Amino acid sequence: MNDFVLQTVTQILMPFIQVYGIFVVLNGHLSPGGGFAGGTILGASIILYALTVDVKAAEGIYPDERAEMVESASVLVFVLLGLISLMMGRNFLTNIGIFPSPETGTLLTGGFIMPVTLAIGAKVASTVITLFTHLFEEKKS
Amino acid sequence: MNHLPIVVICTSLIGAFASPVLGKGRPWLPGILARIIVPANAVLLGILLAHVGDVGVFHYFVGGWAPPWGIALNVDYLSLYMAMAIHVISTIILVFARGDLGHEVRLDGHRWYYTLFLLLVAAMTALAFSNDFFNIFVFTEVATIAACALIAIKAYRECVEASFKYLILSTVGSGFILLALALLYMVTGHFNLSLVAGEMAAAAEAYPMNIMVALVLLIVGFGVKSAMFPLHVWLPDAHSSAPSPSSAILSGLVVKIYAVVLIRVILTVFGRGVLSTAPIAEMLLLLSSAAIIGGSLFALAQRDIKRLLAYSTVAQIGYIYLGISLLSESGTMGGLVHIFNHALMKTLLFLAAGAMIHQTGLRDITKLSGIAKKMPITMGVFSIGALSMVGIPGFNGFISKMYLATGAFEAGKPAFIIVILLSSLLNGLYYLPIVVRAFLGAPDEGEVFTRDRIPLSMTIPLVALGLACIYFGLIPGPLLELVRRAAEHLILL
Amino acid sequence: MAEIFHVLLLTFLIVCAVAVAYIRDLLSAVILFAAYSLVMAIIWQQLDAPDIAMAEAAIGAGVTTLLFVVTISKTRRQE
Amino acid sequence: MNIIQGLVDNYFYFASIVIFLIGMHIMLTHSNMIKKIMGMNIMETAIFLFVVSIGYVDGGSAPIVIEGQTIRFINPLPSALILTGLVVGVSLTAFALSLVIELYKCYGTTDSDEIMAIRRREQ
Repeated sequence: MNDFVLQTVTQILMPFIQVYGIFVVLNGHLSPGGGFAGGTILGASIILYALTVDVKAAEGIYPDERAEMVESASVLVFVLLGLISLMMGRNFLTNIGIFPSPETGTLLTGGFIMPVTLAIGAKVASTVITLFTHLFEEKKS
Repeated sequence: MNHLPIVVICTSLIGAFASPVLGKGRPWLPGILARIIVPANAVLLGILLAHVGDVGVFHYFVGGWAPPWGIALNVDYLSLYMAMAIHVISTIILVFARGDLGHEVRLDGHRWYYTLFLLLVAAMTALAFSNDFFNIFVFTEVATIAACALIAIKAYRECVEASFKYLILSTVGSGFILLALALLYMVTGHFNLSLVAGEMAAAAEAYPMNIMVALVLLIVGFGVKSAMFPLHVWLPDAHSSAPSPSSAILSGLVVKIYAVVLIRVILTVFGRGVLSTAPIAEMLLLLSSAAIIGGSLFALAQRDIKRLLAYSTVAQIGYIYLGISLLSESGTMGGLVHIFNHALMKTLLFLAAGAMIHQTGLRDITKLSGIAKKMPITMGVFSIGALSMVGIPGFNGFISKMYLATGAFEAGKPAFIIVILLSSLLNGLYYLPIVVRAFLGAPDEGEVFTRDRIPLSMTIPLVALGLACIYFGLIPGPLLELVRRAAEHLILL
Repeated sequence: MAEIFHVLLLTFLIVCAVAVAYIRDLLSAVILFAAYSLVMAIIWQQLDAPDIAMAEAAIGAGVTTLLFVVTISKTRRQE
Repeated sequence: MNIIQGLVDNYFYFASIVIFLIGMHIMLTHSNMIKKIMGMNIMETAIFLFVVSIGYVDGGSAPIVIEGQTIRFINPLPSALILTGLVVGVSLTAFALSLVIELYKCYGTTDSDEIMAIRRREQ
């Protein structure tokens, strides 16, 4: 799609969409949203770029190997975080206060929830992009 | 010790998501990983079983939150029995897959195959342990997607089509399950099975309609997924077109875990009180009788060997539901023990069929005459499986049929003994000709069977399964003891 | 007042769903489906479930629609 | 009259059931597979609407804790269930669509009736 207006607007909007996505992911434990919604917004920004500007360039930003890596690693992070509490003698995924002095409404609270949300965000963003590229190209899914 | 159930689920998950990364460029590695993880988990479950024998059944609270806030795992004999069955059978299938997978799935797809396989094992184990409707819903979906993908991975068009059919019908089933959960949540205010069971009597008094609709929706939803008789239309296509190891796990384990979840929900959450207000158990009895007879009759008409086995699964699921809905102790035991016995037999038959297809490329049972001369071991264990299916004394199929018949007698419904006998006759009618033709028939002209032996990694699982069928037919004591405890747990509530 | 708004939104949903059922052009049906999802997101905001509203706006109206459009571009547009 | 009054009072339930039936109708009567998947999505969202409206409390607010306030929250558990359901729904949709593309490559059509006809002709 070689529409100048579309391309320019996309390029201007992309950083804002991504910052918003990261905000939603980071504030998952404080406000609505979280890993899933934020990850989708992040992924959608890349898809928008791929659709309006250039599919090949978007693939250069996020190649397939990296996507596979991120998808596996984020799930492993989730499970391993749960197993940390197991090693400390507590039940699976028990919330261990890794952030000191929790104060309602500040970012560094909620123990495991923020790292877990980050992992989910990475997983969802990368999955959304992979779904799109795999459907878009004549590739084995 | 108490953490073992979650460790088992997590190691499978870790294996599942590590294999695409590890298998990049090293297609053999994920298979080895899976063949280490699943048997190790089976050992861990054995330790857990011994531990439960010492301290009794318990609930495990994920995140340290007791219900109603947290998710609870239910570590009792039923869940342990199912988890053990899943891991033991999966181990054997994985060993078989080492030899067989290469010719059904392309090499670069192997890492994804093992990812899906381990994901399916993890989801099924979680379903066996879950004591929470939320968890049950999530893992039902995970298992469904993994199972659909395991069918479609072969990339033949029959597989893709079967997978699509399965996916659409399962989605309707999941929708019904979700609706049922919503209705239950509406009147009880909980998702935890034990807490819902506690509220059930009062809720059934106040909102009988909600409870009844939820019960029916659950039966239909899980019925679609576990191929209960009129809802089985997706099964023959899906199970016959999948790669043989996938067919074995789908037919041997996946449909049963949904049946077990449904049984657990019906008997422990709804309980006898609700069941007695409407003829639910009688309807299930009729449906399962229809499944036993209908599935066998359909199987009789098949010529494709894997399709025949798939229709036979429809009939055998009927046995499980028949045993449970008799609501007597022997009947429940018969249904439960048939889960493991049928898993052994059907895995054996599917794997043997897979070995035959691997060597000859033939799926038509009429063309397999004389094959026993070329593949004596494979055909020998196939015969063990077939005889066990028919229910010859000395094989494990006999044990479950005996308990089912006793259960029908105990429940005062001897009519169902006739159903069991009739189905044994029908089983004989479609299994024995294959065996007879294979051993006594002369090979068709123009059909030249290659003399290649199938690899050792395929023979060993087949022989192990055949020996297990005979072992559990002759010495069923320890298995029956475990099943008795599981059944007591179900029937007491 | 809120009730009237809710009823309007729900009516829109039903109309969209019926239209999806009867339109033969798949691309138009997908666009209608996107509108349906967006109205669904508003309904969820009205039902005080903001996290589902966000997820639905991003997923239902965004990603699902895109996946449908890509699939239609790979296959046939007419039913 | 009672029934109508009940429908008017619970208009969210009523609407969700209507949408559920429309979705199911699309799924069952259309032979085009993409339409079927759309029907599947509509059916799912109808169930989600039903579940969320169960958890809705009139006059409650979204469950976000703000220091020093105690107000009536709506029940967050159905919302969490539905969020999971959305995730599942989109993955099912994506998987089904990839299967549709695969089938289109094999048969050259996205219509399940035509695929059946092709298979019958080949047998």
